[in-house]
Order: sequence, then structure tokens, then C-alpha cells
Amino acid sequence: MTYTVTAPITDVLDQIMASIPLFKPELLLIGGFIATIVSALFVGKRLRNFTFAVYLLTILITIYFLQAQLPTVATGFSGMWMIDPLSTYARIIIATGGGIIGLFIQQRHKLGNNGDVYSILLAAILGMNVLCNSSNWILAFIGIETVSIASYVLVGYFSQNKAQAEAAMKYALFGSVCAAVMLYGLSLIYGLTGSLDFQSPEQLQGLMVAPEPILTIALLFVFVGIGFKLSFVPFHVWSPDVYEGAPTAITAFLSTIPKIGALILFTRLYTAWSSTAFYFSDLTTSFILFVSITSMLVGNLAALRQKNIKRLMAYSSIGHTGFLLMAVFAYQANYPYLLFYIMAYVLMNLATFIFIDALEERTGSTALSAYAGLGRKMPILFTSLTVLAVSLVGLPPTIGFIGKLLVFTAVFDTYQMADEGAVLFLLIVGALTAVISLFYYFRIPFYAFLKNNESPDIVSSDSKILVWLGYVLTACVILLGLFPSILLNLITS
Amino acid sequence: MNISPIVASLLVVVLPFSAFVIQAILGRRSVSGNVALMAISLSSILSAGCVFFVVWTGEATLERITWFTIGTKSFSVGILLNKLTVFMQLLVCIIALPVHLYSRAYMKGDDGLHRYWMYLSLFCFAMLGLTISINLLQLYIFWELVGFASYLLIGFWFTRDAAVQANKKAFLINRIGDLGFLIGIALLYAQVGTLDLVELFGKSGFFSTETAVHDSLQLLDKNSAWITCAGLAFLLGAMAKSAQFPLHVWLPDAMEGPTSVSSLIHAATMVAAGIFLLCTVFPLFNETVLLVITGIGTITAFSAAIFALGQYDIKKILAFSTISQLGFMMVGVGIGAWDTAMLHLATHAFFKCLLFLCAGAVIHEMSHVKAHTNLTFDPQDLRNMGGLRHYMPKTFLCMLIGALALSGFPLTAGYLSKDSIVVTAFEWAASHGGSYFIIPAALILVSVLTAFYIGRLVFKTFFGSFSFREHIAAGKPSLHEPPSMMLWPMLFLAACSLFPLFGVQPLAYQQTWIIRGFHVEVDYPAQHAAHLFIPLGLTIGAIVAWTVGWQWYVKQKYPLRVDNSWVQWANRQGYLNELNDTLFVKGTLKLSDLLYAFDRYVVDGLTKLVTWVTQRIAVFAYWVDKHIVDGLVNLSANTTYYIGHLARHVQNGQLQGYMGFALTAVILGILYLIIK
Amino acid sequence: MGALSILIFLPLFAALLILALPSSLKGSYRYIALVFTLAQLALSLYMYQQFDPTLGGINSISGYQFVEQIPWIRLDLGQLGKLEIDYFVGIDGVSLPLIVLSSFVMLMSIGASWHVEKSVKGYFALLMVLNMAVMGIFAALDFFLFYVFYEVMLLPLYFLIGIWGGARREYAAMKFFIYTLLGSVLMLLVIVGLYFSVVNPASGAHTFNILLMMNPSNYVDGSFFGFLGNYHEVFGVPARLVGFIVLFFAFAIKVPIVPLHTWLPDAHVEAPTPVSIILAGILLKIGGYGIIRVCYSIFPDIAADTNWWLALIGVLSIVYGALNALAQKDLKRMIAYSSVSHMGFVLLGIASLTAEGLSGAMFQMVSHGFLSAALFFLVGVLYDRVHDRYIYNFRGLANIMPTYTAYVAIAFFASLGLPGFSAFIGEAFVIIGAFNAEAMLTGVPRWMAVGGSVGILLSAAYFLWTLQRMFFGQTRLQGGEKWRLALTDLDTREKIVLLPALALALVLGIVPSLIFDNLNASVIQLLDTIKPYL
Amino acid sequence: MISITHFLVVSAIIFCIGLYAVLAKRNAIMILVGIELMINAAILNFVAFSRYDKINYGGQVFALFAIVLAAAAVAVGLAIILNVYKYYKTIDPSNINELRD
Repeated sequence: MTYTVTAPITDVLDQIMASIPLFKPELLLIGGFIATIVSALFVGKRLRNFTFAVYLLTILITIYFLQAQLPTVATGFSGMWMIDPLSTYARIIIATGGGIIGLFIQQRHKLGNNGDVYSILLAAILGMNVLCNSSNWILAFIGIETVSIASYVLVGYFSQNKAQAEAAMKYALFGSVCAAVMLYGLSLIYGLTGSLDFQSPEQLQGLMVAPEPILTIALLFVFVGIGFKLSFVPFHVWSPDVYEGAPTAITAFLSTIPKIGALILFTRLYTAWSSTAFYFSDLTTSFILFVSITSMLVGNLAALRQKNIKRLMAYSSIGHTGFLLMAVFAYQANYPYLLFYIMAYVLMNLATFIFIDALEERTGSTALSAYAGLGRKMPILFTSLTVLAVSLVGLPPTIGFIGKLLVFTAVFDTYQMADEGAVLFLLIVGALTAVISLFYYFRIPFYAFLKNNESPDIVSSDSKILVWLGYVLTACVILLGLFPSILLNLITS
Repeated sequence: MNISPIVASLLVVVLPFSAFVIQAILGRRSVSGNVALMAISLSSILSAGCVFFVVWTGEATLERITWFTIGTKSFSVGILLNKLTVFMQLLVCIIALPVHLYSRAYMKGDDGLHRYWMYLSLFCFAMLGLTISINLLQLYIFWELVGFASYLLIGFWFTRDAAVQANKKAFLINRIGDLGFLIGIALLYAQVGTLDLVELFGKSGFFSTETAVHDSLQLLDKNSAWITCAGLAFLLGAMAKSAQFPLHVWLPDAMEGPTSVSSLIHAATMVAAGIFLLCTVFPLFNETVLLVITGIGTITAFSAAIFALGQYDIKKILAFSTISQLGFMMVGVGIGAWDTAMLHLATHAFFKCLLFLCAGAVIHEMSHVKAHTNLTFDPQDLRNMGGLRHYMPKTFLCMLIGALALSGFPLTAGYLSKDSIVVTAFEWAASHGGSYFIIPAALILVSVLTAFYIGRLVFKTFFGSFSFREHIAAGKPSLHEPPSMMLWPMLFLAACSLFPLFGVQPLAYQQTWIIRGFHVEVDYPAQHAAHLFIPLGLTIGAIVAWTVGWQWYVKQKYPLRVDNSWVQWANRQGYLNELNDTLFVKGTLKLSDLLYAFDRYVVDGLTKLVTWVTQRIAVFAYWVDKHIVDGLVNLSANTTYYIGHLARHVQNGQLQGYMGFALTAVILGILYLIIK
Repeated sequence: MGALSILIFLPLFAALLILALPSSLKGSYRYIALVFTLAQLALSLYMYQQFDPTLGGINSISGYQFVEQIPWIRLDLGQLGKLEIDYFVGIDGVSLPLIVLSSFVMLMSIGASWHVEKSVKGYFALLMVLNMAVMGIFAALDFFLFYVFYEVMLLPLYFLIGIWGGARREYAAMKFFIYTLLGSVLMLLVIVGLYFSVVNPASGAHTFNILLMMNPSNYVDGSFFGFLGNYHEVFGVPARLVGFIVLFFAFAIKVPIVPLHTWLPDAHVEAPTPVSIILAGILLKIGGYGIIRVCYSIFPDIAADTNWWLALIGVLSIVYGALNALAQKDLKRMIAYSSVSHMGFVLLGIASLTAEGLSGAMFQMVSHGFLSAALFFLVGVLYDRVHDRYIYNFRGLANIMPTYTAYVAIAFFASLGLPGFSAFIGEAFVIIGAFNAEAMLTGVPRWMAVGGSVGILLSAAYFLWTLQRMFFGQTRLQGGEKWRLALTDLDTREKIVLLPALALALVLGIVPSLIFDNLNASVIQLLDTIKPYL
Repeated sequence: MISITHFLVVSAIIFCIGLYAVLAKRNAIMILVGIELMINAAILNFVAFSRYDKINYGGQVFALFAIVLAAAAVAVGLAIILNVYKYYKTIDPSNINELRD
């Protein structure tokens, strides 16, 4: 911590006051949170969409504040709160994604007064922001828990059948256990270092001198918590079930937003810890290598056999997590490709889930086989879905390809620096899993176009806006694939 | 006429081609064959008048243009006119012309006649082009086109399975030779860096002594391994085209084509192309290669003659005799006296073509008989013929001349050429001495056998009594001379098969203008005795053979006159004859059958075997491809798939199972990290 | 927008137009496709006519023609350096013939797909997109651009085979896709590696420019693929060798070589006729083109070391493919395997590293381009009539389909290397080059050349055998009288499609200089870049 | 004199008990209890360690936050378990396995 007890209390107050502006977006979110609760309680009965309007408004203003914050690099609240472009961009992505998810929910769950779901969403976003902006374990834990609890609620919120309830339970219990384990690990780390800021020199020194066995336990326990949020192997087990069970809108949420915050946190953690030449650095590095490789393998291989599109997407997102970890591994003080891949990932997943949901609405099923022969019925939708599949595999001319390319570039650079076999292996696995992923992603066009089903029974749907949104996102996927500079220059500027 | 030889020779080549194109366009509308006929006759006139006489008396000329450039090397096409080429070209024309005439009558009424003329013109184009090519690549192109045309003509009656089989066989075996040729070309190119005949061997070919050895060849050792390989490769090409043992198997089958075609392509011209090629690249050959050539020639000549003895199919006999005569020419080249080879090539072209045409006439008539008297018999089988000279005397006459020429009786062209080869071979052997005498000895034996089997053919066909006399006696005059359209070409060729065409002196082959035209220096001394004895021996041998044949096939064995003072002697003679009979004739025939069987089942069987084995290998390769190569691919795919299946075992839906799995993983990790 | 860009993107416009038009006008789609492809052919011919044969190209930008270079992606990646991707196209003697060939074959395939009924719109749109991708591949000089086109090409093919294909189309389509992708993802890694090893002397940034990658002086010393001070090893294998092998692997799958060829027969047998035409006519050439343009030009040193193995693979493919063709009972499969054999000549020629061999290989590519296209079209003719391709089910077709038989015979003899047709020039010069290799000391022994020439013999064998089995003899048909009626002779459209191809085969066989003249400079230049390392 | 070690041992034991409950108990509520135990073990650690962190008592602060969050999590957990009971009429996790591969 950056100050001492000897400092007069007034300085502390001044400093806190000075830090308030840095906290503006989050304050706004808090305000929105309360506002939505209130509106859900009192206005929601009469004006169905009022809460949603408030929600959107909050999001928009937040985004505005955030982009105003872009250039700032500062720390506040005596070093607990830190702001840099990385976090700001991440938060913008989160907020935007949150907005889309909000729209998604609003479109799909019109019935009944479910205004307070928006407040929960806002809470989740808030938690995410906290994750992005802190290097302090307390805040990190608070953030994680906020996000988690919000997510539990979201999963359980609409539960109308066994599956959804079960999903909620599995998610909640598994999450809580992981959180508990992480907390225990944190306590150990605290004990070993006497510091709660993982970037602070005290903590690093503490870790350097710490006895290896205990340190091992501590680190792995901590990673458990993060692993649960990012759902990488071996903490991925919950995600297929939960993805399948949860309502599609919520699945879309789970597969994108919570990962971003956790990823940013992990990035900071990794960059802070892997910098030294001591045991814990080696441990962190080898851990991330191992996890990313296994995640890519397990995720893509397990997806081969899936018959349910949502499960399939769950495994695919596990694979993508592995790839994101690859990006984290190669992260060296320059974030463009990391952010770019995150954006690509969010974009692709949101669009995909929007279409999945639209199809679920029409066919009443999320089984791949239900798509048989629909390609001719809904050519545009399935063409877009195919484009998304191509992007998820990582083929040009889509944003997915650029993302992959950038990550490969970065990793290859590290390989060139430190001539390590493991890194090369990482690269090769990253490349080969793309081939494997082709198998299952192309099940979608395979069923839609190649399979023949003369009389597919489909009901017409009313949520047109959503599908159009999907088309727009798909267009972005291709556009940004052809001219990534638009986005990249934005990030790098 | 004042056309330059170059232009004229170009016209000679182009005319048949244009005929081919015209007929291809006209299609069924042109069945008369007038176009082809006109083209070939014009070619003949031009070739004789404006090319041959100019170049033969004057000196060689050439014309070439750059065809294309690869990298820095440029390949040229052009026309090379020297004695050899113009001679060959003229020969082709002179043979092709009568065959065209003959075909008009012979092929009349065949549906698909338009194709026949088309193919024939194509063949003439290719063959004529082959003769005057200046570049080995160009030569190769025409070489293969010739093979292609012959493929088409053999398979002319493509509904007959035998024909189709035959033409496939012919093309494939020729393809082997073509490969040899191609490899030879490639090797030569790799060693010397050019394929232009002039750059290789000098302007007027190798026979004008001053340019005999070309500088580009001087640079490299003629006896180097690669040059030997190249020579052998070229030999392989020649062997396939000229049906040399063991690649001769395609020629007998090729008789499935129309007889006129056989006479032109498979007797006179195309099969001679191999010899022509060898003469063209002659300077390339070193002692080794030459010896191989001689050996192969001898084996071919001998074996084919033996096979011919046992045949009953009239065309097969002629086919085998062709092979055997080609063997003679090979020997001629092999012993370095390629001029004798060319001489024999020329004379053989005439009389063998004649023989085929006559055979064609006979078959033609026989099948008429077959058509009229609804009998079923093979119109080509000797055993069904006999006594035909009463019905078709002119044909008989021509056939007789041809046969005499083939068996090398004096006053015929065959006498000159055959003697030239045998005598030179003898001289060659004399200079090398020792076991080399096998060669001339074999040749002499072969020529006796030749005389015998051709005599047999003549006797069996034209003497004795006709098998189906009673049917014809029934009044239908269905057996008569062929139409004049067929007769005239035969007579013409018969005339050409006599000595005057080649030299004023009927007995001295040195005096023939061909030999004097390309005078070759052979590096061994002349044996004047040989020039006397060998011809004599040959003639006597031939006569003996014919008499035996006469005895056997005409007189139906020895009519004994009891009231004759010669009886005892005759008896003894008879005993001798018995002896002779048992020993030689029967023996020879047995041997013939035996060897023919060998040829059928071993040599030809070998090709069949090769085909079979290749197919088996192919099937095996496909099996490997399907089950192993592709199998591996699918296996890896399935393995991946299965691993994916394994990865799902964790997902059993048990929450605590999940937790257990995750935490166990962590614990294991911790343990590993602590222990290691 | 230069002529080349127009050539590349013309089909894209066509695709968009087709997509824009309502399905009520579906009759017009094929005409649109036809018109655009014709325009494309005209344009490519114009380029051919404008082409200056004296310029070499290969590794000198000045040697390229119709060059267009526009900055596409510029990006500062911190200490990863600047990312520099251009839209950079141009053609030299190597790409010119292939571009003309492609536009020609495309025209053929449009002609072949005249009677497509099943979802016409998507069909022609995909065909046009494929067309664009192919053109792009042959024109691209920036590795990134090249890769983009390379991958974009896959998708239309997947659907063209998968939707309009035969019985086991899904299997074939996926197999094809996986095979190619397997090659290309690894290629991507090498591309990245090259990107880091090469610096654009002008801007000092890393670059994807292929031409800059060909110049050793642009390599960073000690970089992964660097020429100098390169200590990098992958599993004990020198990095540059690995890079070469990976790239070769990627393109070899396309060629295809034994044993990476098994996607080809399946793809061909299942694909509809027009797609088979494109597959055999264009896609296989991409492999050979890639080996020349990328592997040999960027890794000349490795090329000089490894050509013995490449030649061996080539010979293997020749013989193995021919043997397999001999064993086939399905006509289309036979021709597919014959492609394997014929493309083996390409590899052998390239590996011989002689002017004759290289030119022969290029010539063989072009000639095989439209000959195989014609062959597949001919198979399609038969298949359209009776929906059967089993060789033994047909006999004596010559009696009932004389014209068809004539065309088949010409095509067969042309592709078995009868002089006067293009295939002969190609194969003959590959063989000559291979023989010459020993004299040129490029390390390809002569027995390989002999082995290759055996392939010529075998090809004659299977073609003639098929001819004899299917077309000659007395007419006997599996389907009896029904077939006899169904088997009508060629109609005008089919003749129109076939004639140009066969005519071209003939013309090129007689006037090879049409191709060689534009080729020589490039071939010589390529050899000069490789010579120092021999 | 009770040293830090004792605290650690105790907390470790509690953690293991919690872990056991989480893994072994056939009742969702018991799992929640187990989670609570594990969290409390951690909290105990924090408090114990913060004794050596005289400057700003981070551990104690953390402990407070942890307690709050744990309470919230448990509340949500209970609600969800109730919801599950509504559908399954059981809260034995081993019977709740509709979602599986």
C-alpha cells in the first residue's frame, strides 16, 4: 500500500475525493442498479419496458464515461483501483456486451414482470469492472463473488423446468466451492506475503522466499477460483451442463462476459507473477501452458461428439478459452491482439447464440439434427451461421482468423525469444485444434444444407429485431475480418 | 520442274495430310478414296521428279526453322534431304501408290470406308514426314504418329474383338519401343545437348565420308557407358517397330487388319522404319551395340523363319517371313554394312508388298467362294486352297515372282539384296574370325528355310486340286481373277521385284545403284571367293528347297515308275527320301511346331504374363491405397473421434463427481509439483 | 483498379448480382455467370497478349507485370514491430499461363453446369466466389493475401461437393476440407515465422511480402528462418528445412502426391461434373504453382538440398497413380487416379531443377488442366445419360455413339501423350529434364527418369484398355435397350464445350512456344536463384 | 501459549471437513454447509495472519468482506436448492443429473 499510518487523515480524505472521478462509471452502474430495482418494484407493473429503458440508459452513459476515460492511466483509492486503456477497453466491451444481452433477454422473455433481471445484470457488470480494475485480492475476490452470485441468480431466474433448476444448482454449488477454495488459497498467500496486492513488491518478495510446498498449494488454490470463472480444464466440467440447461440468453451471457473480467485479472496476475526467475514464476508459466494446451485439446475433442448445439458451444468456448490463455501467455505489455481476440470471441459467440436462440424459438429444439434441411427454408440465417462457424474455426476472411493470426504472431515471437519446445507445442496444438474444430462447427451447415429433410416443422417467430442484430454482428465479423485495421487502430491509438 | 527439293518434299508430306483433313471433314461423303489417291500419286510424282533425282545426283540440302525455345536451348524442326532420306521417301511413295489403287477394289463396299481412307492418308503423312525429319524429336513425333495410324488401321474392324485386342497389343508393344526411343533421345540430349541430326551427324548424313564423324560427337567418348545406353535405347525403339525378337509378337496379330494395310504398313514401310532409324543414328553405335544388333537380327531371322514353316494361315506365314527378313536387315546394320540393309529394305518392300497383295487377292476370291457356296471355312487357311492357278493365273504369276524374289533366285531383286547381306556378313565374320561364322551360317540356313516355306505356300495355294471344286463346278463362276484395279498394282510390283529396277547386272549386287549411291567403307577386306560361292550356294539351297517342297506338296510324294531303270536307284533315293523325310522334313516341321508353340506360349505368353502381372500389381496397389493409405487416414480420424468420446466420460451429470474431478486434478497437480 | 484486380473481382460482382436477383429470374443466373466468365477470359487473353516475355519476375518486383500494390493493413504491435500487409498482386511467366487456363476451365465448367436444377442461385454464386478465389491465389504476391484466397477457396468447394455431389458427398467434402485445412493451418505458422524473419528494407517493418521473403538480404540475422546465423532447430531439425517441409506438405496435398492423395478420388467421384472439372483443371495446379512460387522461391537453399526426395515422390506418384488407375472399375475414379499420375510428372519436372524439367512441368500443368477437364466432362456426358460409370457395364459404345467415341479417343490419346498433343510436350520434356538433371548436377539420378517414363507406358495401358473395354467390340450394355435409347450422341452444347479444349490441346502440342516463350525468362530466373545452393 | 501454527492446523482441519462434506454428503444443504466451513477456515486464516500485518489489517478487512459474500452466496444457494426441490422432489445431487453427456 502506498501510504503510511503517519499520514494525516485529511490527506486520506483528499486522496479518496480525488479518486472518485476514476470510479465514475462504476458509481453510475451502482446508481443504475438501484434505479432498476426501484423501477422494477414500482413502475414495472405499468410500464413493461421501463426498467429495460433505464438499463439501456445506464449502459449507454457508462460507455460514454468509459470512452471519456480512455486515455487515462491512473491509480486511486490508495492504489487499490487502477485504470489503464486495457481495463477501460475491456470494460467498454463488457458494457456493450451487457447491452446486447439485455436486449436479448428483453426480446426473449417478455412475459411477466422480470425487471429486476436487469439490476442483476448491472450487478454482474459492476463486478466485472471491479475485476478489470484491481490488482488487490480483496477487490478481486469481491468482484469474482459479485459476478458469480449474479450469474447464479441469472441462471436460476427464469427456471421453468427441471433442467434449468438443475443447471442453476450445479453452477451455484460448484462456483461456491471453487470460491471457497480460492479464498483459502488467498489466505495462505496473505500469510506468506503479508500483502494483498499481487503487483506489490512485498507480495512478490514474499512469494520468492516462501517455502515451495505451501506456495504450490496456495497458487493452485487461487487458480481454482479463476479457473472456474474462465472454465478452463480441469474446472470446465460445469460449463456444458450449465450452458445446456440455462436459457439461451443467459448462456450467451455466461459464455462471454464473465470470462472477460476474469481474463483481464488473470492477465494482470500472470504478467505480475511470471516476470521473476523464481519458483512461483515457473509454476505460473508452466501452469498456463499446461492449462491452455489441455483446454484446447479437451474442449475441441469433446465437442466432436456433441449433438446439442448449446453443449457444443460450451465445449467450443472451452477450446477458445484455451486459445485466450495462449494470448495471455504471450501478453507482453501490449494488449491489442488480446483485446482483439476477446472482441472477436464476444462478437462471434453473441451472434451465434442469437441465431441458436432464434432457431430454438422456431424449431423448439437445440439439437443439431433439428436443423436438417432448414438451409433452404432460411438461407440467410444459415449462411450467417455458416460464416460464424467459419470465423469460430478461424478461417479467413473473418475476424476469427485475424484474431488467431495475431495470437499466433505474438506466441511465435515469444517462441523466437525463448526457444522453448513447449511453446512450439502450444503453437502446433493451437493450429491442429483448429482443424479438429472444423469437424463440429461444420456440423451446423452440414445439417442445414447437406442433409435433406423435406418437411421441417417450423413456427414463425416475432423477435425480428434480435435476428437483425445477429445479421449486423455477422456483417461485422466479415467486415472486421477484411479490414481489421478499423478496430486495431482504434485500440492501438 | 523448277520447284526446290525442299518445297517439293514439303509438299510430298503435306499432300496426304491435307487429304486426311479433307476426308475427315467430308466424313461419310468421301468413300471413293479419290482424294487420298490423288494426294499420294501427286506425292509420288513430286518425290520422284523434284526430290529424289535432284538430291541423289546432287548433294544434300536442308531447311530448318526454330520450333520453340526452352530456357536457352532452342529446338528446331525442318527438312533434311540427303540420299538416305529421299530414297526412303520415294520408296514409301512408290509402295503406297499401288496399295491405294489396290484398296479401291479390295475394300469396296465396306461401311466405314471413309475412315479407311482417312487413316491411310494419315499414315502416309506420318511415314513420309518421318523420312525427312531433321530433328530427332520431330522424328519421334512422326514415329509415334505412324504407330497411332497403324493402331487405327489394325483396329479398323473395331467390332471384332481379335482386331481390338491386336491393335491394343500392337500399340502397347510399340509404346515400349517408343519409350526406348524417348530415353535414347533424352540421354543423347543430356550428353550432347542437341537433337538436330545435322548438328549431330553432319549435313549430308553419315555416309559422305568427310563428315562421317561430327565434332560434337568427337568431344565425347563414343564408347562411354551412357552413349552405349543411348544406342541400346534406340535399338529398343527399332526392335519394337521392326518387330524384332522378342518384341515381334505384335506383328502376327496385326494381320487382323485389312490385307492391303498389312501389305503397306506391316510389310513394306512402317516396320522398315526401325531399320531406317538405326541407319540414321548409325554413327552413334559402338562395337558393343553393333554386336547386339547383329545378334538380335540373327535370332529374329532364324526364329521367325522356323515359325513360318508350321503356319497354315497364309497371312501369318507372310508376317513371319517379314519378321525374318527384317532380321536380315538388322544384321546388315549390325555388321556395319547398312547399305546392304537399305538395299534389302527396298527390294523386300516390293516383293513382300506384292506377296501380300496376291495373298489379299486370293483371300478376296476365297471369301467370295465362301459367300456364294454357303460354306463355313477360313478363307485364309492354306488347307482350303489349292489348284488356284487354273482359276487365277495372273495372280499365280505375280505370286510366283514374289516368292522367287523372296527365296532369292537369280534375276530377281531378292537375289541381289539377300546375297549382299549374306556375303558381307561372311566377310565380316571372316575378319573377326572364330565363332562369328555362326552369323553367316545361320543366315544361309535361314534363306534355305525361307525358300522352303514360301515354296510350300505357293504350291499349297496354286497347285494340287481345289478343295471345293465340286461346289464351283456347280456352275457359279465365283472363282476368277481379281478385278483389274487389283491386278495392275500387283503386276507393277511384280515388275519392280525383278533385277532391272536395281541394276543392269543381274548377279552383282555391288553394281546396283543403291549400293553405289551410298558407298559405305566397311573396315574389313572383301572376300572375292565369297562373292562367287555364297550366291551359288544360296541359289542351290533355294532350288533344293523348292524341289523338296514340290515333291511334297504338289506331287503328293514320289510317283514311282516301276518300268524304269532308275527304280532301284529311285528306291534307294526313296530310302534316302524316307531318311530325309524322317530326319529333316518331319524333324523340321516338329521343330517348327515346337518353336512356334514356344513363341506362342513363352514369348507371347511372356507379354501376356507381364500384362497379367501388371494388372495384379495394379489391383494390389489399389488394395493398398484403399485399405492402408486411406485406411490410415480414416483410422486417425476415428481415433481423434474416440478420444473425444473418452473426454466425455467425466460429464456424467454428477455434481459431486465434477467437484471430485476438479479437486482431484488439483491435488494431483500439487502432489506432482511437491514431489518432483 | 487495374486489369488484374478487375480480373479477380469480376466474378465477385457476378456472385453479388446473382444473389441480388430474385429467384423468379433463376433462368438468367447461368447467363450472368457465362457472360462474366467470358469477359474474364477475354481480359486474361488481353493480358496474355500484352505480356512482355522478356521480364523474368520470380523474385524481382520489376519483373512482374500488371502489378498493383495498395497498403491494406498497417498496424503497430508494440515490440512485435509493425504489421505490414499489402493488397499486392502481379503476374509473371509462371502465373500467366495458369491464370489464362483458370479462366478457360471456369468457362468449361459453366458450360458443364448448364442443366443444374438444384438451388441454382447458390450454385452459381458459389461457383463465382470460387472463381474469384482461384484467380486471387494465382495473382497474389503478399503471403497474407495469398493465404486468405487460399482458404476462401475451400468453402465454396465444400458446399459445391457437399450439396450438389453424389451419394457419399458429405464424407468426400469433409475429407477434402480437412485435408487441405490440415496443410494450411501449419502453413499459417510458417507464414508467421517468415513474417518475423523478414524485414522490409524500405520501411524497416516486418512484412508478408513474398518477394521480399525471396531475398536473403532481407532476413534478420539469427531470426527463425534467417539465412545467416540461424541456430534455430525444431526437434533437432533445422528451422528452414522444417519451414520448407511444412509448406511443401501444404501444397503437396493439393498436387496431390502419394500418399496424401486419398482425398482426390473420393472428391472426384462424389463431386458433380463441373466441380470435378474445376478440381482437376485448376485446384491441382495450385499445388504445383505453390511449390514453384513459394517453396522453391523462398527456400532455394532447401530446394537444392531436397530435390532428390521430391523427385522420388514424383516418380512414386507417377507409377503408383498409374497402377491404381489400371485397377479401377469406375471410369471417373480411373481418371482421378490418372490425374495423380500426371501430376507426378509436374513434381518430377520441378524437382529436376533443369530448364527443360521446369518448363515441362509448367506445360504439363496447363495441358493436364484442360485435358483432365475434358476427360471429366466426357465422363459426365455418359453419367448424365444413364447415371452409371462402371466400366464393365458398357461395351461397343462406338457403334451407338460414334462422335462421342471419337472425342473420347482423342482425349484419351492426347492425355496418354500422343505427339501432336500438349501432354506429349509436357511429359517428354519432364523426362528429358530429369535425364538432363544428372548432366546439370542437380542430384536427380537417371533411374528416376526411367521410372517416370514407365508411367507413360502405363498410362497408355489403362487408357487403351478402357477404350477397348468400353467402346470397341459388339455393343453390350448393362441397362439393355433402355440404355441404348438413353445413350444419344453428343449434342451441340457438349460439342461446344469440348471442342475448344481438345483444339487447344492440339494447338499447344504443335505450337508449344505459345507457352514456353512467356515462361523462359521466369524459369531461367528461378534456376538462377537456386543454382548458387546446388 | 497458542501459536500461529495452531490456528493454521485448526483451519486446515476445518477446510478438510468442509471439503469432505462437499464431496461426500448426499444432500445439497450439507454441501452448502461444507462450503461455509471451507470459507470459515479461510477466514480464520486471514484473521490469524492479520495479526502480523500491523499496518493496515488487510486480513481482517478481507475476513469481513468474505463473511458478507459467503452469506450472500449461501442465501442464493438455498433459494436455488429450494427451486430444485420444487422440480425434483429431492435435493440429493446424485439424483439430479438430467444434464449430462
